Parts: sequence; C-alpha cells; structure tokens
Amino acid sequence: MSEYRHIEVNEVGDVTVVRFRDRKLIEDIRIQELGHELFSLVDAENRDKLLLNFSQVEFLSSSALGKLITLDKKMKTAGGAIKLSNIRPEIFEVFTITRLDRLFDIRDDEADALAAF
Amino acid sequence: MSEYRHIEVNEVGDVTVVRFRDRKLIEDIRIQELGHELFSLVDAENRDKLLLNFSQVEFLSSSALGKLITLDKKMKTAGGAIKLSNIRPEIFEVFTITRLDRLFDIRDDEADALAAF
Amino acid sequence: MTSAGRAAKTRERCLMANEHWTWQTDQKIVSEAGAARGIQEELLRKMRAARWNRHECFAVRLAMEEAIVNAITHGNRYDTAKQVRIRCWLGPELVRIEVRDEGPGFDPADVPDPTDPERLQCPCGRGMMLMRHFMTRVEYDESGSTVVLEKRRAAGRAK
Amino acid sequence: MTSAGRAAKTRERCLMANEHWTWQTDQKIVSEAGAARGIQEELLRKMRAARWNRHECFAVRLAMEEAIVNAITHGNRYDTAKQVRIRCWLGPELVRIEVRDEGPGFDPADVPDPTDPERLQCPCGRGMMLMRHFMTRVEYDESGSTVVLEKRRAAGRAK
Ligand SMILES: Nc1ncnc2c1ncn2[C@@H]1O[C@H](COP(=O)(O)OP(=O)(O)O)[C@@H](O)[C@H]1O
Ligand SMILES: Nc1ncnc2c1ncn2[C@@H]1O[C@H](COP(=O)(O)OP(=O)(O)O)[C@@H](O)[C@H]1O
Repeated sequence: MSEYRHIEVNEVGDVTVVRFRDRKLIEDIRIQELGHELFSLVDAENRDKLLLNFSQVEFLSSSALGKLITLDKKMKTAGGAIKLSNIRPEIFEVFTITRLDRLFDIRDDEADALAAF
Repeated sequence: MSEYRHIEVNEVGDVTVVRFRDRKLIEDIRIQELGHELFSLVDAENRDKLLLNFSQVEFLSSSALGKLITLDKKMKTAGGAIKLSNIRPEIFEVFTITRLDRLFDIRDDEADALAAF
Repeated sequence: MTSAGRAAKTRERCLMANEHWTWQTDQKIVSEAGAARGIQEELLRKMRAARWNRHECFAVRLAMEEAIVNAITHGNRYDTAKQVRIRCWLGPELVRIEVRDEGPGFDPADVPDPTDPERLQCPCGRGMMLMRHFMTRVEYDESGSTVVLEKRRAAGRAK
Repeated sequence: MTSAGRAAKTRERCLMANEHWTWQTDQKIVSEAGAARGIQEELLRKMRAARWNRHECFAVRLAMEEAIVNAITHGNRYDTAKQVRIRCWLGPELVRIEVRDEGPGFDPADVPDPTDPERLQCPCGRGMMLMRHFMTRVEYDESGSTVVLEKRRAAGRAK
C-alpha cells in the first residue's frame, strides 16, 4: 500500500476506510494532491468499496465537492460504491443545499456506513 | 520515473513531452486511468512544463476534453504551463467548436511547441 | 401523446419509409461504461466498408459516443438494472442512430452554452454541442430520454 | 454610470455610514491559488475573537473562499499580472467582504442551477449557490467583476 500525505487508509473487511489528514479541504495545491490520492485508490489500486470518514474535516469548499463528484463518477464507472460518514452539521448543510445528499450515500457513523455496503 | 500504461513520457530540456499510447480516448476505465497518469505528472512529480503530443490520437470524446481541462487547471494552480501539438484536423475541429482552442495553447508540431515555452 | 407528438411520429415514419437501408440493428445494453462498444465498432466497420469518408466516420463515432455516455450516466445514472436501447440504420446516403434510456429525461433547452467564456473552465457540458455540430440532425423526443442522430453523406464525393 | 448604478452606490454609502466598524482591511493579492489565505485567516480570527458563532464563521469562511477562487480562476484566469482586491469590514453585528477582480465580468443570471438533476454529476458550478445560502446578502456590480458579501449576526445570541 502506498503512503499518502492527505489521507489515512485502513481496511475493514473488504471496505477501504479513508480518513482525511487535512482539517480544511480548500482550493490549492493540497486539494489537487488530495484528489489525486483519492482517485488513485480507484484508478491504480482498484479498490471498489470506499468509506470516507469526515470526522476530521472542519471545512470544505466547492472544489472539494468537485473532487468527491469525480471520485463518485470513477467509482461508478468501475462498478464500485462509496459511502460517507461522520459529517459535521455545517458540512452536511453544504451537501443538502447542493442536493449532493441525493448523489452520495451519507451515513451517521462508520458502523452505520460499514453495515450499509 | 514511474511506468505509465497510457502515456509515454520523455524529457526534452526542461519540458516533459507526453505521447498517448491509446489511439482512441473515450469514456471508460482506461480514460480514468489516463487522467490519473496525466494528473500525477503535476500532482506527484511536480512537472511544470508539459507538451502533449497528439500525433497518435485518432479520436477523442468530451470526456477526454474534461480530463485536459482539469489537467490545465491543476497546472495553472501549480504555476506551470501546458502546450498541445500534432492534433489532426477532426480533433482540431473538436477544439475549435468548443472554443477550447482559446483555453489551450495549440501548436502545429513538437518543435513549434517546444520553442513556445 | 400530443398532436405535435403524433405529427412528429408520422413525419418520422415517412422519412424512414423513403430511405433504403442496407444494414440495421436494434440492441439493448446494460448501463455500464463501454457496454455499447461492440455496436459502435460494428456501425463504423459498415460505414468504412461503404466508403464513408474519414470525417464522416469521425463525426458518427463522436456523436454516438456522446449520446450513449449521456444515456448511461445522465439518463440511467449507471443503474445496471436499467438498459439503453440502441438502434442503427445505414443507407447509401444516410446513417441514423437512435439512443433511448430509461431515465427521467430532460429539457435540452435548459443546457447552458459551454462556450460562454465563464464556462470554459468547467470540464463538462460539451457533448450535445459536439453532436449538433458534427451531425446533420439531432432531435430529442418530448421527454428527452430518446435522441435521434442523423448524418447525411457529403454530396460532392467521388462515386 | 447608469442612474440605477448611481442609486446603488448611494445606497451603499448610506449602509456603510450607518455601520460602526471595529476592524477593516483593504488588500490586493496576485491571482494565485491560496494568495489570499492570510487575509481570510485574519478575518476569521477577528470574528472568533468577537465571539461570532461556529456556524457564522463557517459561512463567512466558505463564501469568502468561493468568491476569491472565482475572482482568481474565472475573473483573472490565473493571470499573475492581474490582481484581486479584497476589502473586509467587521462590525458588532455585520461583516462585509468585497472581492473585485480585473476580469471581463459575467451575468450572474446566466449561471445555471447546479441542483437540476441533470447537472448533479458535474463537478463544478456550486460556488454561487453556497455563497447565496450561507450569507445574508450577495450582490454583484453591473459588470460582474465585483461581489459584495454580507453576513448579519444572529439576533438571538447570548450577550
Ligand atoms: N439522456 C439524458 N438524460 C438526462 N439528461 C441528459 C441526457 N443527456 C444530456 N442530459 C443533460 O444535458 C447536459 C449536457 O449534456 P452534455 O452536453 O452531453 O454534457 P455532459 O454530459 O458533459 O454534462 C447533461 O449534463 C445533462 O444535464
Ligand atoms: N468573478 C467572476 N468572473 C467571471 N465569471 C464568474 C465569476 N464568478 C463566477 N463566474 C461565473 O459563474 C459560474 C458559476 O460560478 P460558481 O457557482 O462559483 O461555480 P464554479 O466556480 O465551480 O464554476 C462560473 O463557472 C463562471 O462562469
């Protein structure tokens, strides 16, 4: 398994659990790298069950949403599934306002999300 | 330097010259991987002068345009530059119709493009 | 069906009857990237065999690809329980492709112009513009879940 | 300037005069991702020091980020010869941010709704909707190259 700078990757059964190392996901070189690391889980490592745990994430902007949408598209093209969990209220509001809560399967916590795969 | 499945990478001075191995750039898992390889040149390898030589490319669809636009955005965020060359007429038409000939610096051949960096 | 819908259907039938088709196919594919590749390649082989020129083959390949990707992604949203129906007709002077998905449809008039300077940096939204440019005719049905593409062969070609 | 433009300016001046600002700044940054990070952090520090709540700080951080990213990317198109002017005003009840780029401007009315089911899978086009939702006021000037964002403090907070 490669070493990642922006994410922490763990296996729980056949699910790949991803946590974010950055507390703020904003437009800059780091978010480009973050996107790159997330995409490589699908493109290079062929993982097909991803759980993104947002417990560390205090802030994200629309560029991060863009990365998540692209990740979702890659995953669907590859026939896999993504779930999101542990999203704090303000960020959840970002998802509901943009209706992305309809595109993504968002669960309260890791246990809920794991059970839903 | 990493090994790539979809691109061939060479250095000419300080410019990274990229050729495509696939003759058709279309929506499927391979184009996701191609995007991944292109992005890693910027995100992981920090290359800041990219010349994309399209001489092998006979066909591309709008998903490939999307990858090129994202690559361009990454490059601009990182302060680098991209140039395109050796684009055949039908594909050039795709760029002009979508006005992407205004976003990208398109040159006739590799020598022209190298001279323009 | 509205009377405009009926009129369109009738016109369609007349157009179809006047054409002499040398090859046709009617297939359903699952909603997965690349699932239609076989049909796409087959039509292109037939066109090349009938000596359609490089630009025409490129145009048909491109428009068909865009329509099918849209049907799978926007229409059926990758739902593998849903199918895309693809019909092709090839005649001496005309090629016709119909792509129908099982999605909610949409209003093509709502699609913004991707060449607006403000939208130039967005990586999506160029498929329909390419279909329209490269084909002779692009028509959606009332719901938006079926599109008909036609390419008429260049008149001035060598016989 | 049109008379509508003049009226808006006058209204603006009155609004500004009625407010009592405790902090303000006026800076120019180059058109590079992250160049405004310092100003953004400073405003947020001032807001936290003045005990604006977590949701309000989040809202201002988000809207300001979206406006600045738009100014750099869509406005100045990463042209490092062009600058973005950022002005902030902080008062007891109101925070106001003005972001001005040197780009061609645009018409906010042309921006399509990103929540249309058909556009849900496009990775861009959500910034303005987020600004509008999280702020009290979002207003573009006639050209579109200046945006004014305001957040009014929640009325019911503990004193
Ligand atoms: N078959 C379809 N079903 C529903 N919506 C569609 C369909 N085809 C196109 N659309 C809508 O039209 C928009 C523009 O499509 P297109 O120009 O091909 O660009 P893109 O697919 O990159 O978004 C899509 O984003 C989608 O909203
Ligand atoms: N400062 C600006 N100058 C020119 N165009 C802008 C500006 N801000 C926004 N726009 C236009 O409005 C569109 C929507 O912006 P936004 O909702 O922030 O989404 P995104 O930036 O992801 O495209 C942009 O794509 C762009 O066309």
